[in-house]
Amino acid sequence: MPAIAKGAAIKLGYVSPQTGPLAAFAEADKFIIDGFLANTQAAGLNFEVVVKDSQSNPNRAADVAKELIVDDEVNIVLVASTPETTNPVATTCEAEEVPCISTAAPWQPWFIGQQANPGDPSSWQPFNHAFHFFWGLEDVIAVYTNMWQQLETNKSVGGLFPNDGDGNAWGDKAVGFPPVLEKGGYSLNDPGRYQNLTDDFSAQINAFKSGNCEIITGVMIPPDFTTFWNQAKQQGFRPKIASIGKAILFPQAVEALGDTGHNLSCEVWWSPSHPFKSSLTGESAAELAAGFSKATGRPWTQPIGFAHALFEVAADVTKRADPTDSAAVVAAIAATRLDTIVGPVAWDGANVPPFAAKNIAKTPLVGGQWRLKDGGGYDLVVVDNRTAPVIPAGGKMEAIA
Amino acid sequence: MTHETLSSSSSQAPAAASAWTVTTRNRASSVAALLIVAVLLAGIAAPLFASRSVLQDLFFILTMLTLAQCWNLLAGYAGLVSVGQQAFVGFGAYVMAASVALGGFDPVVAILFGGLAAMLLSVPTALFVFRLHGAYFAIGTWVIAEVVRLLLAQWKALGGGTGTSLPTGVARELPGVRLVADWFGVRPAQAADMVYYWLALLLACAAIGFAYRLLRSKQGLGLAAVRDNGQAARAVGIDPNRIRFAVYLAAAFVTGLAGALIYLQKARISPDAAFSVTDWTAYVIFIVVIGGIGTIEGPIIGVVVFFILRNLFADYGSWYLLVLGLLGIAIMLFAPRGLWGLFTERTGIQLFPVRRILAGGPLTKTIKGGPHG
Amino acid sequence: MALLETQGLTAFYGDFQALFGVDITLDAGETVAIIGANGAGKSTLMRSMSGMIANAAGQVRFEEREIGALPAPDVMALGIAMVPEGRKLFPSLSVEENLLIGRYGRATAGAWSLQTVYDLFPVLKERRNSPGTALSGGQQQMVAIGRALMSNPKVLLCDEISLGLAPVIIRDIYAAFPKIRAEGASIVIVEQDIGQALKVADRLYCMMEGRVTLSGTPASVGRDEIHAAYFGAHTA
Amino acid sequence: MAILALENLSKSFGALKVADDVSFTLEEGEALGIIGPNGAGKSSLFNLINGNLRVDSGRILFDGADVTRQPPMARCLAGIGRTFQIPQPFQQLTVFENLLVAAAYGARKTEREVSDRCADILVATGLIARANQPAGSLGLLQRKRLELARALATDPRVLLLDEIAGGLTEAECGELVETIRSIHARGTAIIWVEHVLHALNSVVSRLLVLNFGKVIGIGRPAEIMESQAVRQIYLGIDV
Amino acid sequence: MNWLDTIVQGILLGGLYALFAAGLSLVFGIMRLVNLAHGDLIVLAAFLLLVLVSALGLNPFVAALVALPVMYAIGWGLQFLVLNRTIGDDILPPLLVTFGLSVVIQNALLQGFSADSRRVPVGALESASLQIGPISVGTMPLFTFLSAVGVIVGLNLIFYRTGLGRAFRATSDDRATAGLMGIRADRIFATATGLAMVVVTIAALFLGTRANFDPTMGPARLIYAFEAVIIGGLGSFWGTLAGGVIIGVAQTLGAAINPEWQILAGHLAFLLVLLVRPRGLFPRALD
Ligand SMILES: Nc1ncnc2c1ncn2[C@@H]1O[C@H](COP(=O)(O)OP(=O)(O)OP(=O)(O)O)[C@@H](O)[C@H]1O
Ligand SMILES: Nc1ncnc2c1ncn2[C@@H]1O[C@H](COP(=O)(O)OP(=O)(O)OP(=O)(O)O)[C@@H](O)[C@H]1O
Ligand SMILES: [Mg+2]
Ligand SMILES: [Mg+2]
Repeated sequence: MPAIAKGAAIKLGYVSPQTGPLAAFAEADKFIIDGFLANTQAAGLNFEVVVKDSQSNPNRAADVAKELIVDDEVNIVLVASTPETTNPVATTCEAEEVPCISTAAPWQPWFIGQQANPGDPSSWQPFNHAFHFFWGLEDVIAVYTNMWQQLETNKSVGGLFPNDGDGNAWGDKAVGFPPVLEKGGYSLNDPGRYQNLTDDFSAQINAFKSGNCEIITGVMIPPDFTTFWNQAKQQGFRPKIASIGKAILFPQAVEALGDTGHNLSCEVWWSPSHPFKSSLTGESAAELAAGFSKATGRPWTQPIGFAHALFEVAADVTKRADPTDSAAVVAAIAATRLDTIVGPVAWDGANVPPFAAKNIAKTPLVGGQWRLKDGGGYDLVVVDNRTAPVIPAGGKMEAIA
Repeated sequence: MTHETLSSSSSQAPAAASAWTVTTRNRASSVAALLIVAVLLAGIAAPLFASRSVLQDLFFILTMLTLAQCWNLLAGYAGLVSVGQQAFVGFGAYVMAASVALGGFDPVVAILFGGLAAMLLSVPTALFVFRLHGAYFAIGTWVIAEVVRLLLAQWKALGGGTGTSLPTGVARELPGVRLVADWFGVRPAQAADMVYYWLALLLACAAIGFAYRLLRSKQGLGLAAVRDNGQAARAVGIDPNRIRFAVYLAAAFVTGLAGALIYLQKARISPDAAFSVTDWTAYVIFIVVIGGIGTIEGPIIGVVVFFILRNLFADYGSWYLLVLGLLGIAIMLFAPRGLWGLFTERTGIQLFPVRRILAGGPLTKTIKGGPHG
Repeated sequence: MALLETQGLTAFYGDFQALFGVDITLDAGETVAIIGANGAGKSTLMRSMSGMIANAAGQVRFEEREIGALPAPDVMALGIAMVPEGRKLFPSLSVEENLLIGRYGRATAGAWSLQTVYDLFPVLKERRNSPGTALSGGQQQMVAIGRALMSNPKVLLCDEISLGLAPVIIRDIYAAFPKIRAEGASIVIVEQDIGQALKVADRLYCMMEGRVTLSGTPASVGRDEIHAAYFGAHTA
Repeated sequence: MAILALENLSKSFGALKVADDVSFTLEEGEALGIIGPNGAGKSSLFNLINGNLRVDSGRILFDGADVTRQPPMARCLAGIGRTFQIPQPFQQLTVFENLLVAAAYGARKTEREVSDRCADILVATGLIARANQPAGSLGLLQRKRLELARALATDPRVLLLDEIAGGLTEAECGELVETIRSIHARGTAIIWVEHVLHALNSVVSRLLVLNFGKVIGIGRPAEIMESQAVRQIYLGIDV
Repeated sequence: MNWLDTIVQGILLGGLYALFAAGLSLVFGIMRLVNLAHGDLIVLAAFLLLVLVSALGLNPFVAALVALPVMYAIGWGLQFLVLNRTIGDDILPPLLVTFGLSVVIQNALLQGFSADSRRVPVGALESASLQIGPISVGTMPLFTFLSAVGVIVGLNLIFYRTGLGRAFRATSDDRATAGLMGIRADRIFATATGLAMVVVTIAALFLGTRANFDPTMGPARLIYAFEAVIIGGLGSFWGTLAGGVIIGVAQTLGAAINPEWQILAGHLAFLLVLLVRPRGLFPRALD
């Protein structure tokens, strides 16, 4: 372990949206980083983490990434949560030739979104310094269709994709939902990309009604989904299934729907029932979640596991390479084979198309449904694990009343 | 009050003509001219001794200063309070990105394209918003910027709403980067920073120089007249729209250049970022007003204050913005003419004087008081 | 007993001193004229008395009460109404609303009401619904006077009341003065037209460069004296 | 030859006619006075002549050319200068700069070329002591002088004066009359709207009476002042 | 009957925008104050409602009644203590101060309530609807629209039929001269802003029950509110309602063609109206 031999601290830079509209994603950052530092210190390792806030603003994200590299001279940049933060940071690291590990954004918006011409796959280039671990659209599609198969439907799907990083990727005619759904025998009714913070979804509702859609899917921000869902009810549109990304990721968002959140379904990246352990602390997923709730008094959320895993990977990489030698660090990242709290992470190209094989590592994904608890509040129950059987299912898919 | 007929003036006798002198210069401004030259030389040489992080800060300061001077030209001199300058930042940036990423142009050429495109955009924009006045104008420009943002968010080849990154090698293709890297023996990324910095310095100096020249010209005086009273300006032969149009176009051009340069340096562009009303207009307004609107010096002071605040508080999350907001309110309430205004009121010093002072004749004896009377 | 009086009144615009210790008095039922060359400080004096500008030093007393520190609305509520220089009608209010707004801060009952103001200036009744500023200058001056009367003031301050008016209207307006006085208001007028001023005033003050240089009754002061007071002894 | 000719000019605001078939000509170098009750449409007539208001019908000829559709700045450049009844100074510019800008644009010259003339005009209009102060700090009457000075600076061939003598003392009024006379003596044609009749009549050679937008009389001042209509509607002298 | 439905939904949406805009219109019309914090004030009011509903267990409509005087007081104080100092011919000082205020409110709410998106629950009313012929009209959207009409009628009465309204207009024309009429301009302005905050509270009620809100979502709606005010013409409340409806209908029609055009269509409608009528549909006679 060369760095420690020298006695100098290993400097990690970390960027996440701690304030602004995406702040919920970074809610656990302080808890995770405190835990990480305490743990590594106990193990005799000398880490320093420089934390920067992207303020949910892509301009700011690029600026702070530059600051980390130029002012703080960090050895590795870590970045998490939504393309609005991960992409500018990764782009900056790539230009500055500084190793970057990124997570918590589906890999297509991350990878394709950083290409000079996203519309032309033949022009896409792999990155030399930026690496990303998370799942991809193919996973969420598989999870959703698996869930849908559990119920009897007419296979007519309504799509709600906004014109943002996630929405464009999900709705993409080549790499998004449309081709896969078609293959699976589903018909997709996609009225088009709407802008975020839209106040009226009657156009979509009319389209879904006339297309007789029994399934609704999409990747929406919470206010938009609430607007849509209410308006749908008011207009008498009642699908059997609604599988929505992003909007119902956090329990608070589901609770904001009142009783109408029951049996909404979503992808599950991580939960306390995931059977994985931290390579740093040995804690189980359940223990990590409980620790967070205890320390902050807030319910667990999915990004916690990924924030933790990000630091696991960083710790692992610095064990295997001199942190001051960026080429060595990059090589070490590429060679990672680590079992983390979100599952195994390895940039081995498994289940990734060749163009992205170098930079993308995939983590398991399952499907879940929000169930109204007796005393109020919601539970997220894993209802489909065919994509990752190691993760236990807690129930079966149910239709919305 | 002695009465005199106009006959002497009508003949324009040379003797009478030599009795009067008109100056704008004062002692402070002559000293300032020296100071400015010194600062400029130091600025040009800065990359030789400053660290990368300082260069980046300076790049930020200089580009914001350019934007601030442009906005000041519009609001402070032409009375055009635009809340839509982000349209030109974003459009310039997008055209630059398209030229580089899709057209394969040289980045410096692409910056010029960005500026020209912003100027082109400003023509129809001006035709529309010049029919509006005051707050209507402000909101009109804002809406147009939104429209441009929404339209560019449909440009799928540049990533739609997601945005896109410039090709990774672009910084290294910047003319001179390789040369600088070789000469100074630095990494290409650092050499690129140096070139960006010089471009930003050039742009900022050009913006200030242009503004100052304009203000000291007949057109500058006409602009002030139009701002003060459009109807009276027309009655003395000034065409308000023509003069404003010219300024609007020029400001759009420079703003577009600045936008293109900023995003070339950031290497990543998305509609929400490039058309951010907060980053490219609200902060710019903040800078100008804090420093002192309607002066060349104001934006310079303002940008420095803004930069210091940003660095002091940036790591305090939402507290930073909270403090920034409170400070903006406080300065506006207690020093409405900005920090520079406060300073000139006390001292009478102006680094870039534009006021035409009449002297000579009977005036030499009777006139008292500072430049503001 | 003086109804309204100033003592040692001093006022500034920024660094520029516009009044230097002005003393004037207005007795109940009296009409006082203030004359002087332009820039002498007449309007400034009126503004000081009506609370529009703050006095740097000195006193303004109304009914034995110090009012120098009061802002304009409070002064108005006590019964001092002003017809400002340049009419200053409200463009978004109709003629009638312009009149009605005159009693916003002081709705005392008295001789003056919409009806009596319309009687005084019949042309206003015809244009009662048009915007105040769509009137000609003279009509606007009538509205401005009517507006001040609507509060049934004890003191009416009129600044340059005949400025820009056709002779027939000046005549009408000055013809209204006896009526205004008869209804119980004391009047201070600022007037350049010395002839007019001397006709209606009980007493007059002449100002020059921020100071009162002459005072007396129309009968007691001669034209030469006034001329001297205007331009100072050296040019007299 | 007529420098300015108005042909059947009409203008109304809704039901209110401010110019009703107005026709008259102004000879080169002539001084014409306009009187009329308040609201007769005198200032509106100026606004029509200088282009601030658009005519409803009729034509305006300046120096033989039809300027009816031209914007105010073009008419100023052609040689129509005016003052505003309610002064409209460029508040933040100094008094001198007010003149400078008017002269530079209105006479299409460079600042340098016009600066001496501007200074001389300031002397002639008694504003020289205020030359370097912001116009916003002037009192009302000084603003009126500035109006005159600024209009002069544009080097007009026809000068429209809207009530600039109101509120002057006798002596000041005399000075003003002298100034206007000397402007007139240089060959500038003048139209002067004024209620101060003795001043007006000591300058103008013809007088035009306007009432409800209609020309009800035009002729030598003495004749006009004696006419019954003027005595009734304007002077208020009962006959 | 899709077109009819689209238009009806657009009109209802316009009601919401008009409600956002009405308070702005009042403040803008009287003080020429471009209040960039208006959207944030609506969000602030929504959080106030949320607190009242969740902490005291009040029905949202009752909570709104409780919140009205509180918001009135906040508006009054804000205007009296802060904004009054910025009012003048220049539109910049208020622009900057309210922008600062917007930043302050957002971040203070973030500190206090975190970035979570919240909602004021109204139970079954949320998804209730009326079937009118072939069209189903949401009960809450209908309420929203009717409230907007009510607010507009009320503001019109106050503005054009009362002494207070005259004082509003007089002060808006000329502060100094209004003082001579016995009008205390600073209090009149404070009253106007207080009144605007009452409207803001009503807007917040319908915003908070309609969809999620979080501390940062104010500015996104602000631009529509401004558009509604300007389309309508300065000082015309009915114009503001018309403006809101025009934007709402343009948005739903645009979305019916393609959701990509939804927001764009609203903006384009705004630009189109101004192209034809630069001072809005119903401008006041003199401005
Ligand atoms: N707002 C102001 N700012 C600065 N100076 C002012 C202001 N108003 C008036 N003055 C100056 O104060 C002096 C007195 O002005 P004031 O208006 O009281 O004179 P006045 O006697 O009413 O003259 P006029 O006959 O022109 O109305 C003048 O020299 C004038 O220039
Ligand atoms: N913009 C306008 N809109 C409507 N009416 C107007 C407008 N401007 C002027 N008027 C009306 O036109 C008539 C003529 O006004 P104008 O100002 O021309 O009168 P004037 O002869 O100059 O009067 P004065 O001697 O009082 O200045 C007046 O009744 C006035 O109310
Ligand atoms: Mg005066
Ligand atoms: Mg007139």
